[in-house]
Amino acid sequence: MDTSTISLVDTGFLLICTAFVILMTFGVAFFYGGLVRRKNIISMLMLSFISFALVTLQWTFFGYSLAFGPDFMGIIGGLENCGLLGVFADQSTRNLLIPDMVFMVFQLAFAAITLAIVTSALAERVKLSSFIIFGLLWTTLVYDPIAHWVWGNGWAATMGILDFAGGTVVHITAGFSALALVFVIRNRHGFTQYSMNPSNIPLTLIGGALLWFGWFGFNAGSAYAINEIAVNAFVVTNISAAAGSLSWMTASWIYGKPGSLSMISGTIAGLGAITPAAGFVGPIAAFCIGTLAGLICYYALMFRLKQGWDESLDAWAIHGVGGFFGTLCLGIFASVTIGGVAGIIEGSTTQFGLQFLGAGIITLYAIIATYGIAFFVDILFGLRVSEDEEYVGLDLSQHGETTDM
Amino acid sequence: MDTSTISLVDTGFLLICTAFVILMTFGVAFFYGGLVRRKNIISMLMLSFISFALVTLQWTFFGYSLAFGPDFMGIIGGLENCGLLGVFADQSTRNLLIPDMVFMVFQLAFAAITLAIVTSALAERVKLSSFIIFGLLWTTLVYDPIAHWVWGNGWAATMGILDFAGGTVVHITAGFSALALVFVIRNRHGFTQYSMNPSNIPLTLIGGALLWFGWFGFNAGSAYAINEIAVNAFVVTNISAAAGSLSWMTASWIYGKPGSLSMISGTIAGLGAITPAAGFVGPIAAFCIGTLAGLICYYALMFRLKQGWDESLDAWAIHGVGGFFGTLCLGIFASVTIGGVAGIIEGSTTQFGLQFLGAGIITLYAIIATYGIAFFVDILFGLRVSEDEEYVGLDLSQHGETTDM
Amino acid sequence: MDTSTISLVDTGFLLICTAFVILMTFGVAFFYGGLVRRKNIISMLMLSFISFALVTLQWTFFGYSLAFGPDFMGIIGGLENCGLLGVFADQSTRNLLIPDMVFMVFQLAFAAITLAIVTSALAERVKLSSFIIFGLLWTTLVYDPIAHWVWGNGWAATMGILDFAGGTVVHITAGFSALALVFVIRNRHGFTQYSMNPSNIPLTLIGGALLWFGWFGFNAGSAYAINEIAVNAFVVTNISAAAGSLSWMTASWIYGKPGSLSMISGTIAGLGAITPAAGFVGPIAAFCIGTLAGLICYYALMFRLKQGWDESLDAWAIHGVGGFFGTLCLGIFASVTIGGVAGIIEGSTTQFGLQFLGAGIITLYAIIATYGIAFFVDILFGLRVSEDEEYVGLDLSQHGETTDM
Amino acid sequence: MQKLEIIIRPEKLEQVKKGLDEEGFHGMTITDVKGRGDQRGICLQYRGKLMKVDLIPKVKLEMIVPDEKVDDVIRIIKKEAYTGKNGDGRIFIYEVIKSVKVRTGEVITEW
Amino acid sequence: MQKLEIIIRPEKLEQVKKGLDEEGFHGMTITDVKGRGDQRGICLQYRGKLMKVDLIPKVKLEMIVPDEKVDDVIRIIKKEAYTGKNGDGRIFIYEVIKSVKVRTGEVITEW
Amino acid sequence: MQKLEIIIRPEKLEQVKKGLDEEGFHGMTITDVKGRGDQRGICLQYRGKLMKVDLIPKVKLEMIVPDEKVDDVIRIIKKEAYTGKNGDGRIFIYEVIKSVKVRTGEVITEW
Ligand SMILES: Nc1ncnc2c1ncn2[C@@H]1O[C@H](COP(=O)(O)OP(=O)(O)O)[C@@H](O)[C@H]1O
Ligand SMILES: Nc1ncnc2c1ncn2[C@@H]1O[C@H](COP(=O)(O)OP(=O)(O)O)[C@@H](O)[C@H]1O
Ligand SMILES: Nc1ncnc2c1ncn2[C@@H]1O[C@H](COP(=O)(O)OP(=O)(O)O)[C@@H](O)[C@H]1O
Repeated sequence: MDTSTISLVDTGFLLICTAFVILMTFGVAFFYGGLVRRKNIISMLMLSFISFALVTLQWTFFGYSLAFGPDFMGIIGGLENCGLLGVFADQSTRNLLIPDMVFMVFQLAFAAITLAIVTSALAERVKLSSFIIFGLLWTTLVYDPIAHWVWGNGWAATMGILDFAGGTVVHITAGFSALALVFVIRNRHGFTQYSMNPSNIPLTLIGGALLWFGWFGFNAGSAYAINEIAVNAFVVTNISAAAGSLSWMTASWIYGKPGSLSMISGTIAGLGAITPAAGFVGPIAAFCIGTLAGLICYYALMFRLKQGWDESLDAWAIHGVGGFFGTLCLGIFASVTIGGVAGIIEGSTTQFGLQFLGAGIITLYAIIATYGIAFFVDILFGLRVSEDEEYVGLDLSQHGETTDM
Repeated sequence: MDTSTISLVDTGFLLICTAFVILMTFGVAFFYGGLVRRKNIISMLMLSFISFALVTLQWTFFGYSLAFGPDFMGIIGGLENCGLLGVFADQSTRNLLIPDMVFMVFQLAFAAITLAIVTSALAERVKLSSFIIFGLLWTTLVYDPIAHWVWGNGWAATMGILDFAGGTVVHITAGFSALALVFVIRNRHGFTQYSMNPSNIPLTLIGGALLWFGWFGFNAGSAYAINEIAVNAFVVTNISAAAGSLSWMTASWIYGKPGSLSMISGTIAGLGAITPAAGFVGPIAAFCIGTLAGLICYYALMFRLKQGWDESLDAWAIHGVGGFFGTLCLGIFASVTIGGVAGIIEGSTTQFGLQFLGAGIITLYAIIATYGIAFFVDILFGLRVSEDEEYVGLDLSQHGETTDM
Repeated sequence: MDTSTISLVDTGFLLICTAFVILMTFGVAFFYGGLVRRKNIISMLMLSFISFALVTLQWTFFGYSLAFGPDFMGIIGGLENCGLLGVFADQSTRNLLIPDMVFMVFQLAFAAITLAIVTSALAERVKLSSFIIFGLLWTTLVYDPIAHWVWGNGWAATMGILDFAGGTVVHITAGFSALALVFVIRNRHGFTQYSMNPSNIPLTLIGGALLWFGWFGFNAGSAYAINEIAVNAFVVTNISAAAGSLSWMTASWIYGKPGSLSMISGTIAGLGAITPAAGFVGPIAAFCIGTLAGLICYYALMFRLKQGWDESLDAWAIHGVGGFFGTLCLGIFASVTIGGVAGIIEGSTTQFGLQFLGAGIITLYAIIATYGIAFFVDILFGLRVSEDEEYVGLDLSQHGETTDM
Repeated sequence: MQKLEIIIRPEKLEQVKKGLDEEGFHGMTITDVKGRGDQRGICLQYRGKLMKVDLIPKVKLEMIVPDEKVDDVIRIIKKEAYTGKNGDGRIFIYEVIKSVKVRTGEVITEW
Repeated sequence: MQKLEIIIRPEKLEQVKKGLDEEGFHGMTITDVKGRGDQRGICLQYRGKLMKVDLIPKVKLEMIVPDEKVDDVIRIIKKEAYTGKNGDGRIFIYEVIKSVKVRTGEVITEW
Repeated sequence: MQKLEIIIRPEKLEQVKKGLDEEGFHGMTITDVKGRGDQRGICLQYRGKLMKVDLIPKVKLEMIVPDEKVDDVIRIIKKEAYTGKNGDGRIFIYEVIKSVKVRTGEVITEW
């Protein structure tokens, strides 16, 4: 190691955090898997596993280079780092205390989980081969540019738009892309006609637990070092998650019963919302952000149901809306003493304006680009299985497998 | 970071350990969830998740301050740190090498899991709203003071009573509180009349695996640094867990068949018992502690069954008895070369006497205070659901959800 | 800590990695548990849990000493470290930057998982008591010597045979031992006559996720320090896993449908194959190794099915063949700039020859010694349950438990 | 007194139950089953090859009703369980000799 | 030869089985079912509103016995499955035409 | 028209289905059940003590067939479900009054 540019302790910390974030993609698998009908559990699980494998290779061969290679006009990275060429395992060229290779693999985990979150909109009806094509295109044309804009010295970074750990890059991108997808792939047969109750809530809670756990790596790791920012991020992440869990649960209690899915959806809402702000706000702000995120995302879910949009597992309502809200919250609650940036509460509206602009443009881009890609894949290959295959279930029709569980 | 008081490597280590301990509360969820009847799985899972969310907020707003704020007469902490005011993310005021904020969040995980363990006594019959009230009161009035006494410069600490990682504060407190609760909430309908077999042993083993894994953070992290104490704690924790697994399994083999629940209960018994002593005893002592804990807790469970106490998931027999036994073991097996303290085997009975006194008083306090709180909550709000709700199952009656699994 | 020989940051890193590897043994439990019929799930889970507990004690009392005690003629370690005597928690006598005690517990996790992998061949028919005897003998007579030869200054190490993280010691040993076992314990009743479909694929995927996660500790930790080797190992491990997942899935797609079990088997194949080479090859080589491993192991599985060998859960086809292939790959793809060793591609065939020799001898030893031990245990105690017990299922007949799940 | 064994699509259960409720038919016993009819399940195209999925999940309702109510139940089922596609289900009808209520001990032979 | 279809509470299964064993009734087939009787399941109070939980889990025992033993079985069930509360269950009785034992090929028509 | 209630070993299901298919019997409803026959399940030795495992998992096939086909089905089952060991299963046969096809409304009384 070139210990003049590298800190060993930060490198070790980031490696562990990376493993945590990688576990989260599997967490998404279990979270989503428990929410579908039994005949589609295996299919739902596989979409996340495949997302992870696929993005790993894409990232290795060219995705990382597109996102973090030398900047081209603020829009996209160059191809210099394709095949991880010139990505050093023992030195840093990125002004960080960790080797470039560690940065690369940490970012890989983010790219992968984003695609996994998007599969919410494809639940119980996507054709596997088309998903693979869509996934490759989407990561390349939607995720990689957005990651470049915000974190790879692209236009958003240049303008000063901030996203601590992915509220914009990961959650807005995934959530609004999922929404756009629904308008191409359309609703599941029988949606709104008969109930499509989750078949395995314990599995969903296993996923939720892994997500909560992994999120510490996601947010604390995004400080790229062990320092007060990482410590703060760790603590506020937990507070927001807890606040979101209880506020969503309470909201649904008022209208009916406090289900476990309310609670765990609130957790993810709280986590998604604190993500962009975790390095900039303190504990009490985190409590406010989590509580509000739980409520807002709850109403977003109600709204989507009323619209009859079958964005089946609520990537939009939870990640999309939560991430958008959190990105704004950075502009509201940011505290100079914590992250060096002032929000509205400390009297400055500049950052809020920037956040709003950034989130807005990226939301639009995600929607339009995803719609385009999905439309194209649908025309050429068909995004959706046949009605009979859907009826029989994707486990059997796509994978030839079933589960007793 | 103020690197004159802070060690970065220890800070990073503690952050990771904290995530491990947080995962344990979910481990308790799955462990307990698999042990109840299918109609109550979701409810049982939720009790742990809610415990974690609830205690997170309680700890943030005032719990931490009560436990670890400036000492008031050895009994309780002051309110100076409410809302995490004055809890630094970048320096240490506690004579540790990690920032106060990291200490705070590590301790948060301990407070949360303790409440989760207590839910054993509430299994399959508690009213959700009353649990929330009870949980808040219990953490505030039982857990926080005890944590203060032992770890927050309270009277027990002053006297020299030792508890390395929570055998007293976590396991005795949780186990005996659970026992006391049973005498207020009383047995489940049909208890002793018909079998209430666990419905999902694989889920319990998932929980057990997460607990075993997380316990390394629990015990090694309790050294608050990477040093020989942490290394020793890590190793002896594992040995005691293994010894407990095999000894309980063997005991139940002698009387019948070696079930997986015998084995995994033995694991937790071994882990609970080594917890207070992990910084003070060596590998061979750990083997003895684990083996004996497995046997003693096994007989404790038999005893409770004979008494007809429906402490449903055995927090008392495993955590309570195991933690008590382990607290005494510190006084027996402690070795000067390892932790600087001598036990009976090295010829000194002083520490044993202290341990006995401390464990005794705290046991009594936990029983009496918990009984009082539960009694009060029961009178005012009713701790228990109606008989019909219990019959239908708490998943449906409290949460409006069901699971196929 | 004796900080003249010890690095705190590496010690902390290795402790965390050890916890990761310990989690993997439970990962094997869930992976295997989901693959058997419902009546044997608990039994299958327990075999791994018991393996871990058993090897923990064996290792503590004498296994570590046999494997890593002072070398005796290149064949076995001496008994000087029995009971962990002379294994320091605060200094290193092994030319590593971590205390001997940390090295001991990291290696313990490897010894334990190896036995757990072997249980594949015993699935759904082994007698519990005989397994315990077999397991003790096998770890002592097969695993410990092999670990000594390769990693404990034995003959293989002296000759220059390389195994970065256990492709030979763990995967070849486990896989070929499992194969040998089948010829003693023989096929399950009804094998090839009626389908024995996996009953709980989600559980298998939970296991797979934990394995993928833990493997980062397995391989990166095998650098015994935070350095460029660890970073490289982390990255290539992930790439090979992803490549294996997709290549096996594709292969099975060509002949039928792309099942989730194809995908996750490919993951393990990719992970097993990269293990011996992770410190010596770069990303592109890792992609090739993973891809080829997925294909080769797929055909190995087909081959075993055609032979009618009931090596039930494919430890041989995946770990054995994958590990063997990976051990050779080190001799093919090794790059001087990464690990200081040149493979065939860089023009040197020496290392390849050594690898072939080492893998060959160890394969033979594992097969012969395991066959002998199993034969002996079978004659004396009977390895297998009665036909009726097998029919009823091992959960009930061996453990007196059942699961709804 | 007759028993109707009614096999329907699981997703139609709610609707069928509602239809029955409205006309006062409450007593029923429900079992998860799998089944195939004469058209042998569902036939999927898979890369040019045919793949038969027989044994589709179904729900079996058993209802014991007085002789004169049998036709009412049949009518309701035919209406509520109907989609018009293969697999809509069947009703099989049997004679019941006697019915006993455990709680009251009441025995019904004519109903 | 008649078939008794016995629907009881799951938690009473052990006791019922024991009662049957004692009088020499061994053969039986058991299915997990859900059901509701005429009182339409269980009615819970929830914040002033009523909430019906119909389709409570039950266990169905099927027993084929000789005509003259039917009343013995009914008697045992009425005793062992009884709690006195709603939901204790029902027994429905059918005629069996013929029974074949696969292993021996033995056919019973009169029993 | 009669109903055959066929109880077999789960591991024989594939083979039985194949045998039925070959002779053109497609319609069937399948339920997972547990059962014991007169020999009261399986008896295991455990450290000198006996341990009874009753309630072994079985599969129940229900098939409604025309009267004249009943014997064909019995013959097939006796052949395909046979192992010769305890627990091979039973067939119980009942009279069906009427059958209704939900999709077409078609009613069959004589078959
Ligand atoms: N001959 C039969 N015997 C027993 N069950 C049958 C028979 N025919 C159909 N069924 C049951 O009825 C269900 C629906 O039958 P199906 O033929 O698919 O309906 P439809 O003919 O109206 O399309 C089947 O899944 C099966 O469970
Ligand atoms: N008319 C019916 N048809 C079919 N099954 C019935 C009928 N009435 C009751 N059952 C079955 O019997 C079970 C017990 O009936 P229930 O009415 O609750 O008993 P009780 O009247 O003794 O309280 C129900 O759950 C249901 O499975
Ligand atoms: N008298 C009975 N009533 C109901 N079901 C029965 C009866 N006898 C047997 N069965 C069912 O048939 C299955 C097979 O019966 P069994 O006696 O084991 O077969 P065999 O006598 O051919 O060995 C049992 O598991 C049970 O489900």
